[in-house]
Amino acid sequence: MANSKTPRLDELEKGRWPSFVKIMKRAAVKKPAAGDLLKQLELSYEEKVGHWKHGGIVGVRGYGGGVIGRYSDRPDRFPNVKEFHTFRVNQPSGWFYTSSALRQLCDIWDKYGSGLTNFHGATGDIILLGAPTENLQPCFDELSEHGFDLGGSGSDLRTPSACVGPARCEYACVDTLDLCHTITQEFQNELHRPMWPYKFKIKISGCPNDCVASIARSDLSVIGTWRDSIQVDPQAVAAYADQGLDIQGEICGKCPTRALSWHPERKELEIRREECVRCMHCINKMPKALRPGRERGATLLIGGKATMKESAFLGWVIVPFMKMEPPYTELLDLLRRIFNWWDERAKNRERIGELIYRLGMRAFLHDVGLPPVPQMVARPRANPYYYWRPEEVRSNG
Amino acid sequence: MANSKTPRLDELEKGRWPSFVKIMKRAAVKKPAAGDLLKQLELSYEEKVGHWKHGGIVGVRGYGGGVIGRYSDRPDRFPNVKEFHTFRVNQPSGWFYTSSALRQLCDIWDKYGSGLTNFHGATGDIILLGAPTENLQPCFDELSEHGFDLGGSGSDLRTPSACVGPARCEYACVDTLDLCHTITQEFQNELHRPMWPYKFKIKISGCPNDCVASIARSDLSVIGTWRDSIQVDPQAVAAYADQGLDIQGEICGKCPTRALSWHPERKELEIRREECVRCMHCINKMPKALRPGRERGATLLIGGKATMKESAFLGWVIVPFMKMEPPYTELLDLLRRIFNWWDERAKNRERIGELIYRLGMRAFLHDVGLPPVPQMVARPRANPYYYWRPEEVRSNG
Amino acid sequence: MAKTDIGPPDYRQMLPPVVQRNYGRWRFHEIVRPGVLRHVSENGEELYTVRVGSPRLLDTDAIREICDLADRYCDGYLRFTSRHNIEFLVSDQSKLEPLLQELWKREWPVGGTGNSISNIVHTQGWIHCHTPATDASGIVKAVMDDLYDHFTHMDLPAKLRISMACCLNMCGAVHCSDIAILGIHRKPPYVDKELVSKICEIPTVVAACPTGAIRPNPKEKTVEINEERCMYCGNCYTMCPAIKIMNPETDGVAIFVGGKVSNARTAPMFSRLAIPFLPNNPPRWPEVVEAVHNIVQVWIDHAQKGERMGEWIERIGWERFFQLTGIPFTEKHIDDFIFSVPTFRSTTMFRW
Amino acid sequence: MAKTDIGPPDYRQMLPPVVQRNYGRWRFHEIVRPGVLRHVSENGEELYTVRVGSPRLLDTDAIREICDLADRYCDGYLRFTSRHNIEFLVSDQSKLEPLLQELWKREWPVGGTGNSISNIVHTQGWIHCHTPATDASGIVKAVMDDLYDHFTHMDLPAKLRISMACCLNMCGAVHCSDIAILGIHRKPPYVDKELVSKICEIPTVVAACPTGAIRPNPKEKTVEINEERCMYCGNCYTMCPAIKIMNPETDGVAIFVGGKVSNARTAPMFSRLAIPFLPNNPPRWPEVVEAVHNIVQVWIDHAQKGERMGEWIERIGWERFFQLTGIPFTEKHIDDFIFSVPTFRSTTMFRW
Ligand code: SRM
Ligand code: SRM
Ligand code: SRM
Ligand code: SRM
Ligand code: SF4
Ligand code: SF4
Ligand code: SF4
Ligand code: SF4
Ligand code: SF4
Ligand code: SF4
Ligand code: SF4
Ligand code: SF4
Repeated sequence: MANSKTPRLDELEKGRWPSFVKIMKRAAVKKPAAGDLLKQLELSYEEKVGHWKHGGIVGVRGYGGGVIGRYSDRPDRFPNVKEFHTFRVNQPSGWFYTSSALRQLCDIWDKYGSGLTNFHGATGDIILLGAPTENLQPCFDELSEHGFDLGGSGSDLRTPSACVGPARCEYACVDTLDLCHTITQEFQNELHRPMWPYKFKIKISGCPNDCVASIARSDLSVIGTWRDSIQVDPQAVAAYADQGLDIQGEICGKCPTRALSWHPERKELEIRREECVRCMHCINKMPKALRPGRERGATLLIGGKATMKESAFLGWVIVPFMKMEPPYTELLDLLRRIFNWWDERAKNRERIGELIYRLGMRAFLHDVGLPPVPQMVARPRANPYYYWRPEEVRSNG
Repeated sequence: MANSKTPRLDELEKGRWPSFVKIMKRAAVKKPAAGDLLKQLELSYEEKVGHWKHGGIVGVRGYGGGVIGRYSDRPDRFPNVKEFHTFRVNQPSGWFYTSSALRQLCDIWDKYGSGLTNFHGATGDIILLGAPTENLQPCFDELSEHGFDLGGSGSDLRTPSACVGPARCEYACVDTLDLCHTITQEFQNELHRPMWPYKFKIKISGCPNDCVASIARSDLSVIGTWRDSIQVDPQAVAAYADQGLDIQGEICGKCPTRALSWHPERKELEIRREECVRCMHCINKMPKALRPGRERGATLLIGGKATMKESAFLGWVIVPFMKMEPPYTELLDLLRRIFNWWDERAKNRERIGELIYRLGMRAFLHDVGLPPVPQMVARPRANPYYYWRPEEVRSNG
Repeated sequence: MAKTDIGPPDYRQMLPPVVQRNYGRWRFHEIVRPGVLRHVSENGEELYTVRVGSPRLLDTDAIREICDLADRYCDGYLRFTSRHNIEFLVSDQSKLEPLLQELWKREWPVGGTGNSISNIVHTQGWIHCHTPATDASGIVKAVMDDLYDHFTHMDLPAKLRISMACCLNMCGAVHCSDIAILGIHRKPPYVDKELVSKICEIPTVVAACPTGAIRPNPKEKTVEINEERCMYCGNCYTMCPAIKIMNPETDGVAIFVGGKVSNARTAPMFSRLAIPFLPNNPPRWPEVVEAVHNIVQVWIDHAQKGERMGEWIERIGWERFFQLTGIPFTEKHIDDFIFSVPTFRSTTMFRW
Repeated sequence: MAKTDIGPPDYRQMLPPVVQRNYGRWRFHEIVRPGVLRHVSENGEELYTVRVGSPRLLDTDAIREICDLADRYCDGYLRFTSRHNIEFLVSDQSKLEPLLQELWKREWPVGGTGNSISNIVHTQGWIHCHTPATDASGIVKAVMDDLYDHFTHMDLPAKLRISMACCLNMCGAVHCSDIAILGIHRKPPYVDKELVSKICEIPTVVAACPTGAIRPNPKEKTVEINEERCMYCGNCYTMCPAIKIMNPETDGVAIFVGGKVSNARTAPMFSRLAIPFLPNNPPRWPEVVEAVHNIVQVWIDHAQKGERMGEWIERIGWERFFQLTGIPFTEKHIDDFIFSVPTFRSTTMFRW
């Protein structure tokens, strides 16, 4: 250890959680780039500062996005990471893989890159971490040949992602995987060729549990829901009670709208459909007894994003309910109108949420043709500063 | 009726609620100004538009405020309200009167004005409604002679007001009337001579029921509260239960923090002091059994105001607890610091709440010397945009 | 010359002896009947308060009338409330019933306590102000005539506080009332350009606009209004009489609901837009009366015991409020001012 | 030339046969043990999922290793989760135990289901980004080592979701996590004036600043930063490499708490500032580990069953949260950005 070139990082080989340092060291044995990355990281740990230069523009032919350019600021010491660009490779919906597909990726990446990856990036892509400029095009060519394509980066549509949905979840109210795939295929051009004011993200969750955090991380969030009553299997309810579940306390007592009543004598759970706000709580706690209703679709929310620059936003309901069945024409059309509306009006680097904040929800709804409904607001405005279209004032006057 | 000159207003003589039209008509018999006011109002009812000109500057010697100038825009038709200025006469704390004081006011007002009044204006003043310019000074002289003085108007301290408090309310945690009187006397200059960026209002409620709506209507709101436990008379609690009050449902069930437990077997009400947020609910419902604690004082809130121009604000806690005992030095000193801070920084017509919004609560607290405490916020900031004073960064760095 | 800065009369001179003796020593109260409170002090003394509805606009005769009553039944003491009602302070129980009788004869309404509607806090309107979009006294009279029985009977789910302001300045606690009646303009003001250049300070006018709708026109020394941004608040008019905002054709009334001020049970809340516009229809504003009546009735029919308007709405959800009242939801209800974002629905939880 | 715009591989090719047969027909699930889910379909078929903690940064050997496991126990199928864990999809129950054995031998942690902490969603840090204020992988490793037992045991009051982002861009759902670890700068950036004039678009840089701290200096074709207004977000640096924000002396970490994303029981919530600053102390950031540990432990000790961090804090009040955790409350905790007002306490209701 005394002789280690990475005494600081070595500390991170200890402990029970899998060590990224061990992984990097293993990769370094095979790949000089991985080795230099490790050493540069050690330098960062020593100096407490990053050693990457401000990203440059690199890419593959025909695309404007999908590759993040990266250069070391100490190419003198770490020549093998002088250029260390990453690919964003579009994951299959739901992050399902066959081992053969993954091995294929590994083979390609061993050939052209550092051998290091992120499974996955925070947006959902496969991140292939670190290749020199000259390898970008051949690497992409080979990826493409084996059926992989790049995801988004820069001012374009970002790689959509979706929860596991109907593939393995009994709660899914929409076919998240199919929808994600359809949207991705439909907007390949928007995904690959940045020509918008800024990024645009779409994420799809099959139910209000929102297992891809779509409401927080996507400009357009699709969340499965239903319109009729929760389906109840009374015998299974009784069985939960028999097993000692405190239905009154843990289920009814935590229903946000007190839509549930428990009748212990009859072992019956009563659901007041019109009070249920489909929060999933009771279903989550009694999956064998309760299921979402039969009339299924999705709620659409707009504007979710991180903090830069006018605060983080959580998505805002713009369509309380939309049926979600192939070919998803209504949704795709709406998406196109939304893209256009934003594209025509936004300032440089203005997310759609910020644009709506600036121009007003009224303008957005009107222009994209969505009717205002109370489900869009937690509560109506408290101020009296609202606009009258000239034609309205004439007619009421 | 066919011949009535005020056919529209006559409709408002009907119905069971006392009619301001009847009152105006009675006044009109004695006072031509009241008569013209009635007629001008009828014209407004006909045309659906006001007939007062934009206020002018009128007043009494030595003061800048206390009189609202008002001129008819139809002096041709209503010569007696050509000039129709109002006095804002400072009410006694809590709006208590002897009949002799009121009769004195009536005598003076019959002499100089229209005979019409508002008991009271929305800020709390006695409003003497309508006098010609030439009568202003003599009327004021006589008011002053009989112990009355004017309230605020324009960019000055506005007439403070207070709930009935200890004079007739068992909930009062501070002496609202004395405090209101003290503040009013202390800041006579600020009240009478507008020299600030805008108005500043102070209102005082004896407890969180806030019967003068201070949190909504005053730049500085003083609301009585306590720090120890609610005082309980166990026998009186039991008596309420015996009389059939549903203590579990109506009291404990509506306590916002579930600080109360009802033990029906023992007829005992348990209060978890540290959970109680002093909302008054249980006390309101059981005034014979519960009372505010003994360690009393007030919470101070800043920034309350109506909607113009950056939204209405409800006051924000700046001092969770301050003892309120004569001579109220701590409060008066703080008020002075607040006035100065605002006066030095505010733009024209910028209320203190707006200034704090613009410069940040941090700046306000720091400059007036109040320590930040979590009671000031409903929740901490969600964004990461916070300031580091250079000296802090040096020491932590 | 008159003395200045003497301040208001000392309240202590105005307090009835029973109050002076028991100042700060009240022990509890009860509502004996609608409009009548009985406060009992530590040493057992009693004070009866009789609350009387007032139109607030009083002539000296009316004041003398209540002074007479105070002399006769209250040793000459009385007070007014923060909502402009009159309170007779009766220290001698035997005088209570006669006072009530006399008030009844004189048609002064007694009530406003407990779970009732109290007086409508209101403003000047066409009686004395220069910026109103409607009258105040007339609407108040018409609405109180309609809700009269809820003033004299404590038959509501909880207190009901209605306020009325005749323009967006909102003189009163309109922004935090169970129901707020608000005069509104709906057309951008007309700029008398020549006059502006003569009598107005351009920078002040520009700064007055909450929505940044006013651009200076330095060449002609006047201002221009961006009609797409103007929200008709009238603040520019306050700063500059040459900018006319009143418009008899298009002015009218909006209704906001669900505000409260007290900290009891729930934190204070703002009133929120329910009905964007009702026409100015003097003398009795039937549309306004009907709209308020409807909201009150739906609240009575659906609220739980003890639930203020806003508490009820927050429990059932605004979407349900619009459904139950039959009030249409429009783009105007969706906030687009500074603090809009926190009012948006950032959850999939809602009712159909 | 390579084909473009082919899009990602069709997910249908990647689904194990048991999923293909039961797609959309899952009936219920249960957590067999920490890290192991059992989903049962309408026709009774079962699928076992084994969730394995991943450092996310994987080399091709690691991927091949899990491919081997998938081949051996899952007919060659596997998936990753939205929090970057690995999920082995076991359709043959008899292979479950052997897989778990092998994972245990190979020191892959199994867990992250139910009331446990799952993987820490995180970002690039010093490994690949140009703007970080701290590293990501190192902190994540150190914190997960500390909380390891909460990953493998479902012993928490509710799910615990920690996220980490190395700068204010917040790549990830840091703004809505139970605990968020955030790299922050604390000094206004240094402007290399000459360079700015050469390589940056001034208007874009000026527009990038959330707080309006950047003034153009047209004379020298550069910009100036108002140090009183700068909140060190680094957005100007994103637009212009000549404005240096990284500072080894003063960069560090902040902790936000109480966010959530799901709509279960309560609406999604933002994470909120708990600890304004902790030093960058690589390689194991003991201050950060300790701070997170403390918050988690206080939550465990005080929350009710089923209460997420934010739900617990909202129930007990933030003032109590600061008290219980011993975290000092400072002026920094009080919002002063755009939507500050709704975060202020507009009620007298609070705990001492
Ligand atoms: C790789 C990734 C982090 C990771 O380690 O996983 C990433 C990395 C970067 N993000 Fe991000 N973001 C990544 C997901 C996110 C997310 C999460 C998400 O998409 O769900 C967010 C928050 C959600 C959102 O979009 O608001 C996110 C919010 C940002 C922002 C702030 C945007 C805002 O409006 O607030 C920036 C700044 C910018 O766009 O200039 C940014 C910028 C960047 C840049 C391009 C740096 C920059 O300033 O130009 C980073 C490149 C790092 C590098 O060298 O590789 N990144 N970024 C994620 C993309 C991987 C993928 O494609 O799967
Ligand atoms: C008389 C009175 C209404 C009434 O009928 O009771 C009143 C009348 C006027 N108010 Fe007011 N305000 C009156 C209490 C209020 C209140 C309530 C309060 O004080 O508790 C408010 C809301 C609280 C607040 O201050 O925010 C109030 C908020 C305004 C505003 C908006 C201020 C804001 O920051 O949003 C203005 C506009 C202005 O200042 O130019 C205003 C302006 C005015 C002016 C002076 C009109 C103007 O634009 O210059 C009105 C003169 C009417 C007249 O001709 O007599 N008045 N005004 C009230 C004062 C009587 C008194 O002294 O007792
Ligand atoms: C006389 C007056 C104070 C004054 O100095 O003038 C007053 C007096 C009392 N108030 Fe009040 N309140 C008075 C205005 C208010 C206001 C202000 C307003 O309406 O503009 C409020 C805030 C209203 C709001 O939240 O919007 C107010 C909120 C309360 C509450 C809390 C009600 C609630 O549950 O939200 C109580 C407690 C209760 O009634 O149980 C209360 C209780 C009381 C008690 C019971 C206090 C006591 O023990 O004496 C008094 C008799 C109440 C009654 O009428 O039943 N008082 N009270 C005011 C009478 C106005 C009127 O003529 O109707
Ligand atoms: C596999 C995964 C979806 C995917 O496509 O990858 C998934 C799968 C399941 N989620 Fe999830 N959730 C997954 C990420 C999420 C996220 C997103 C995140 O953490 O970034 C959330 C939102 C978190 C938040 O609110 O901050 C999420 C909030 C939930 C909830 C609501 C929890 C709550 O009470 O707030 C449930 C319901 C429950 O657990 O009772 C749920 C339930 C489930 C169920 C039980 C659904 C089912 O019946 O199959 C799955 C197993 C849960 C478990 O781990 O115990 N899932 N789930 C994700 C696993 C991530 C991981 O590796 O840990
Ligand atoms: S979001 Fe709903 S449907 Fe999707 S995985 Fe989570 S629980 Fe299942
Ligand atoms: S889904 Fe949520 S809101 Fe609906 S009944 Fe169940 S717990 Fe209540
Ligand atoms: S605010 Fe409190 S002390 Fe004052 S009158 Fe109302 S209930 Fe009594
Ligand atoms: S005063 Fe309010 S918070 Fe305190 S115990 Fe009573 S009901 Fe609960
Ligand atoms: S609300 Fe407007 S119109 Fe009415 S009195 Fe106040 S300022 Fe005048
Ligand atoms: S009326 Fe109000 S919004 Fe319209 S221009 Fe004037 S100040 Fe601006
Ligand atoms: S959070 Fe910041 S430093 Fe980290 S990857 Fe994202 S942009 Fe880069
Ligand atoms: S770091 Fe952020 S706040 Fe500071 S000058 Fe740059 S953009 Fe503005």
